[in-house]
Amino acid sequence: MDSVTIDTTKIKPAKKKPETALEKLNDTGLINTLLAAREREGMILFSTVDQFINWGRFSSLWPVTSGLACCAIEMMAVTMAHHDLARFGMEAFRASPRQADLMFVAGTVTKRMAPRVKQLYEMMAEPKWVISIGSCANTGGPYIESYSVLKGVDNIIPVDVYVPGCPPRPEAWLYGIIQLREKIKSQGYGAKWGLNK
Amino acid sequence: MNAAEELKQAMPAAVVSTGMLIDKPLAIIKKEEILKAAGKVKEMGFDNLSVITGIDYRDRFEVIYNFFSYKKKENLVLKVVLDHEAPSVDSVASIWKVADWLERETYDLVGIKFTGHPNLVRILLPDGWNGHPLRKDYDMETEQFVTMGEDGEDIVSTDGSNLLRRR
Amino acid sequence: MIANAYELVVYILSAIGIYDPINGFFQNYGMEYLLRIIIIVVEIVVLLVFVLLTVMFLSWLERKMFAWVQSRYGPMITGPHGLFQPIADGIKLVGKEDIIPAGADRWIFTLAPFIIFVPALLVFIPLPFGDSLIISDLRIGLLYIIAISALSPVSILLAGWASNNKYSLMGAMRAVAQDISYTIPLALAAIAVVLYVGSLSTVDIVRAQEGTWFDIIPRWFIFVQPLAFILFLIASIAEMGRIPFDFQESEQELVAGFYTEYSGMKFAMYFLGEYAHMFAVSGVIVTVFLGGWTGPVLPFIPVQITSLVYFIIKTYAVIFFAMWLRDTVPRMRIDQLLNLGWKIMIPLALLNLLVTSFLLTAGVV
Amino acid sequence: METDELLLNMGPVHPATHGVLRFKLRMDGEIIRDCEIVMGYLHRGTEKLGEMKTYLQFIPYTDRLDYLSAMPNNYAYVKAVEELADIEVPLRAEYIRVLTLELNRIINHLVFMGSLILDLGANTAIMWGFREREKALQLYEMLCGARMTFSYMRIGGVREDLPEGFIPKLNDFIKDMEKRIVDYEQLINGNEIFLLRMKNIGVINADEAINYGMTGPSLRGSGVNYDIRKLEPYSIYPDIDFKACVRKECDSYARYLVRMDEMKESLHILRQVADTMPAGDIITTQKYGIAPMTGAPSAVMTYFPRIFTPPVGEVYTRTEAPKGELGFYVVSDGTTKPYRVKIRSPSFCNLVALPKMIVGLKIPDLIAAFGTIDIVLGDVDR
Repeated sequence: MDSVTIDTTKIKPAKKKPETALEKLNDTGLINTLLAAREREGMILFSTVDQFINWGRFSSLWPVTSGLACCAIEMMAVTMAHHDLARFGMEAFRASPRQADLMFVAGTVTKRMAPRVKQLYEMMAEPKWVISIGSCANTGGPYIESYSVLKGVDNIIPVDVYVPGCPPRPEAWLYGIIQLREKIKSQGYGAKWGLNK
Repeated sequence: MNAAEELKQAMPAAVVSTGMLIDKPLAIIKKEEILKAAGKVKEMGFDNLSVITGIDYRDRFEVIYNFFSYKKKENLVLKVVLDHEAPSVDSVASIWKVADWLERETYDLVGIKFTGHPNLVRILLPDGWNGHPLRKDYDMETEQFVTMGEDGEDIVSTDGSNLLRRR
Repeated sequence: MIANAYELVVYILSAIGIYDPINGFFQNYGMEYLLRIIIIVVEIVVLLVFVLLTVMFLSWLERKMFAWVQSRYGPMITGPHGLFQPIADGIKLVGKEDIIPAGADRWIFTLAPFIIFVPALLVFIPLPFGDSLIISDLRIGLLYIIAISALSPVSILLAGWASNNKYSLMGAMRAVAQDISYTIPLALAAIAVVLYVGSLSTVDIVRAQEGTWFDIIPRWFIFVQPLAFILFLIASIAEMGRIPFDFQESEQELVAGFYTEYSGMKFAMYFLGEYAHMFAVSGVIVTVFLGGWTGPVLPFIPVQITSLVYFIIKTYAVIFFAMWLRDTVPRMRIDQLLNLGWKIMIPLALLNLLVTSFLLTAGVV
Repeated sequence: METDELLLNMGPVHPATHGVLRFKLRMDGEIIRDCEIVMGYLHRGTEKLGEMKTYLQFIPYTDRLDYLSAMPNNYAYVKAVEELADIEVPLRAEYIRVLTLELNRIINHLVFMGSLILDLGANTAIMWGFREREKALQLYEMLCGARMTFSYMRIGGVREDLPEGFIPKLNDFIKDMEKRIVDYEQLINGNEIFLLRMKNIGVINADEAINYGMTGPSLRGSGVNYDIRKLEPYSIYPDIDFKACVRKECDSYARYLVRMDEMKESLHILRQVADTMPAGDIITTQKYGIAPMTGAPSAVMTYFPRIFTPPVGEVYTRTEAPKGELGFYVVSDGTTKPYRVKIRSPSFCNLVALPKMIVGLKIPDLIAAFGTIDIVLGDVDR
């Protein structure tokens, strides 16, 4: 019986390694998103702008430094050398919520902490996203019977991605982050502003 | 002769009985004498107050003090029995600084009043929380919510409409 | 002799034979000054683009270096080795909501980022990027640079005051205390060099460092004035506001210091201003102590190009040092820093000045 | 000129409070005049849950008290229940327990070192600390499959036996770690700025420290030669050669050094345990067990009843957790659930002394002194 540990730094997409400069550029996803937009929407200019803005947004998700409980230690582990959140450009943890785009609700949200979490969310500048990490933040988890624990952070703030686990392994965090990136890709802010009608 | 019996010899009026708590000497102290007994315990060399525990036995409360002596490397447990109606006992915070918080915690969760405590307010739960959770008759059904006031103070109510999201 | 970039442009245009026709065209309408203005505006735009690109590259380099020191990869996914990361950050920051907190002084809050961003760019005017690659060779170039850099605490104080946030205010107070106590040793250390050269002009200072001793040691002022160099370097890092002297931000103490309340584009301006300042200060260190653009002259390549390359290499070496420092050492305490500034660095700088002027008067050097 | 005191609120969301603690500071400029600590933002009602769960079900909750060192929490709880029910633990189980406890001590101190130095503004040491932590966590994953919340201890023993190849991997880790500790010391101990920030900051002398209820490495940094593993030896500690690490300087730097020394001592213990690991059962077959079924993969279920009723009584046990004295006061009324579980958490009691340490100093000193008493909010608020 041996342990199974996954070195996430070695996980690569199955496709072949980009070699030429063009392939490397292609690999960034920028051109793909632009081309996909072109195929889907024809030559609508604003749609492409939309995709471009979304590319900027999902490539530069700065999380706010707010750990609540056990999961916060795994948040540290994710940012550290072994799992290295910086590959996504996300190592720029901002201590001030004003400059952050993403909030990890990492840990148990108690009744006493709930208004603070809500205020922290409200202090963040739009556009903003929330990832609920761990069973406690998702539903209350092991503490669901407790008198002082909020049963799910989605009771107070909207949540984009839920990551289960107690606490979730760093690989699960990375998967949650990738899911959020996918979600942002499909969001149409141009549509929201009424640009690409 | 263990420390509990030593204490009984020194203060026969204060100690109700002595015994053992598994391997630690135990002395049951009269409620009124706890401050004096604690002073004596400190004189005997028990410089570390490990923990203060409050237990709700439905018909009575017990407050338990665990002491340890770094000099003599001995344990001692003191126990005080309180009535269930209005449990209150003298504070030992003047002797051990750590008792300040331990007593506040016991007050917060079990609801035992420590007379003479410098600042007996809730420590873990917000001010205004209804009931003491570690009592056996604590109402687990009513959900209480906390909202934040202007200066960051906690406001407790059973109405969570300000906090919860409308869905 | 070409003195500055304007003359260089004129020289190039004349060399390929189109300056006279263009000039004649403007002269017909009696508007020679218009050509002059156009050339200068183009120069400035080129400089601006260059500085902004450098700043973006620096922010990428900083994150990458940070990662290398910590045995990580750093940004990898956005572009080849994460090279497009600053672009993505820029796009995102432009698209962020611009929050002005309740209780903030709206006008000053909006004004403050500009006040830090504009001086950070103004510093580049008398900075010689290479032989004749200078916007304007001011006769008081060094004084101008020190004076303009000293404007940044004004912006920081305004930002900290206007934010209506205690952390911002404390960060601003620290920044002002720090800047005042470090501009003095900075200036004193520079004066020693100025005494030696006899001119405040940055070009003169670089020209004084041309040539070598014994055909091997370059005549850089780092060898003439080692103490002044060390003082200048420490004071510069304090001016840049970087670890170990980053009290204005000091994330673990004051959340984000004076720009705690800033979001979106205004935050981006502080962000860019910080890196532009870092580039400028490193450029000044190179100009004053590391020989500026000087270096071995290569055949067949115009001296303007080689000198630019030398300047950039030296500047990046200084920036590399500052980044390396950031990755390695902890932050000092504000009072320890002020002690260092007032009780050690200023007396040492004065002593250095005394010895230098004595030696100069005695004619030893 | 009129001056006024500044009321500064740090937390509950602040980068340097290690979670959700809140300081209310009365400041005179940069100087702290008064410090009030507000806690409870992570109060999850663990003690009440203890009364609602069976003895075995409560073990996972102990993981989440001090989530940096879950194993000592597990151990302190099962030790209390074992003392209450008078259960004899097999020798191999005790060895495995001590092995996991000491490994966890190393992990805890690595995170302590990293986050302390991160709080002081240097960013690299935490990466180094977490690099080695990751290696230690891989050992734990071999053992029980979890990274942080292990729930590995069982009443009367441990959950799983050591997997094949565990001891060689542990030996590799020990060898590697010995070199790394030297690296850390080279990176940190000689750094002039680090010394400036740590020396003579947060001074508390031995008598005061005892009176304020400090325990563990924080107390040993004040020159009190005490270690529960030595004073009231439990498990197999009497048979093991190690020393309590004590420093006399009473300041932040001493508290930091004590923990660095403890890492070395823990490695020393680990080596002894790994060399002398006996064979035998991993969970008791004594009183509550039924006949042992060797080779069964889910051995616990067969060895030890899920519903377990200790005799009526009460017990207080204390163990030396990485952060200090961790005690459990368990009261049994003869049913399947504890009547009362009281947790004496080291972080809570160590925090009492913080205002005493930092009044008159500055905010950066608060951060440094706070970092060196090494608290975890799950342990403070429970």
